[in-house]
Amino acid sequence: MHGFRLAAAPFDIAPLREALLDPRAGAFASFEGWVRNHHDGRAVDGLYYEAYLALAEREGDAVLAEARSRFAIVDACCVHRHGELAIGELAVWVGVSAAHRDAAFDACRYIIDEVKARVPIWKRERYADGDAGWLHPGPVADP
Amino acid sequence: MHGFRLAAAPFDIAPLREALLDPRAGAFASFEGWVRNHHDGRAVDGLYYEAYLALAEREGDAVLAEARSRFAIVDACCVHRHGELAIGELAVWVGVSAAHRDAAFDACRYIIDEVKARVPIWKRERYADGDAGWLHPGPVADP
Amino acid sequence: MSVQLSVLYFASLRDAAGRAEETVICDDADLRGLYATLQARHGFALPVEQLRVAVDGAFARWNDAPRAGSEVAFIPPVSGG
Amino acid sequence: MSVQLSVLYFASLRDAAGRAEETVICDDADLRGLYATLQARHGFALPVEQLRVAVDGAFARWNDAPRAGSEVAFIPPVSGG
Repeated sequence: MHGFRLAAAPFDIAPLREALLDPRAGAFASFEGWVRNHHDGRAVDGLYYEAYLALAEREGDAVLAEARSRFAIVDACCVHRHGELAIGELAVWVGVSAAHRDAAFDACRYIIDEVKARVPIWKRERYADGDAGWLHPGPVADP
Repeated sequence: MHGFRLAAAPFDIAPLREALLDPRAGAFASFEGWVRNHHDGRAVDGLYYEAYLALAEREGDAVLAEARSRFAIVDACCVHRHGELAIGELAVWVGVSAAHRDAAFDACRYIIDEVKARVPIWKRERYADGDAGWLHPGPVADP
Repeated sequence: MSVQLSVLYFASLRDAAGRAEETVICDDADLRGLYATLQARHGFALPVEQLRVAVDGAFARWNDAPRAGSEVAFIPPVSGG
Repeated sequence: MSVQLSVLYFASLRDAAGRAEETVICDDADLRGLYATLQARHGFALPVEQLRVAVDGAFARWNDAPRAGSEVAFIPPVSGG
């Protein structure tokens, strides 16, 4: 069983995926969040993720435990970067193995949605115009 | 722009994923179908995929073109194995990059569903009891 | 009028026909009739309603007329993925 | 009765407070009152309704009493992923 992990530096996804391989699993769904070069119409140069490490790992593990109990999956794993990231860098990786694809897709979606909603990690974007700012979504979540 | 491809031998997914990296993309969803060790309660030893190669490539490309026009994605790719496969081997890989995760997940799901429903590839399972058979799903698709 | 064409068999149709391809002299008015003829010859279990038909690598219609020199494929329900 | 505890600040709260952590002598009855006191001191823009609160690395309730020696963290709306 694999957990939620925070990574201070770039990480390899191949071993994460391999750890989820299982002869009972016919389906594997994964999601990656990459740093993109725009946000709400503004050009982005890069970003910084700050995390409350102890609570983020606890809450991330809670999300994975919920996914295991709600969906018929074999295993799931999530790794989230913190620190400085450049455009195109991998920010978050989610992988889920399951017997069938419905559960794999649903659990993968559940995990990334809950991680984004609940895990104490904050994004500070640096814009091409020199401005920068923390993203603190309001009561209505960003689309 | 990447297409649908049939592979007669095991293939690396790292270069497929890398080819979809794009500075405009913030989201990447992928799906893998693996050969599992059971089907409908029967133990499976391995399987054989037969494909009508010319039509499968044409139909697979049509599925990818539909995904590009229906969903706000950056790019998509799908590779399907044919020939003999052992338990745990990768049978199909789908990757989709997009600005946002909704489109990435929806397009990835659309592609694997349509490939399974329409692309002329047939699975012959070998069971542990020595039996074997072609899978020809009836008018009501398997769950 | 007879036309000569080739027919491709896949999966369980290939097992039943005992071959992957054969050359057929066809007197049928359409591809549906061609399948009925070959179904009777080889004992195919799959009814035409569960199949699709392709000609020269593209999906075709059952009421298309068989064309001389074409390559006809009967497509059993697929099970990739 | 006063208790001494430490407070962690993250993201925009840290920028506004000018520090990541501070030791606080707290006279407030609950964590909600503690945030109000620190909000007035540092000029935090975020209303308490948009925050969550954690004590010693686990989520807590706003009406929990501040405990001596504990580590309190105010959690602004998150934006990981």
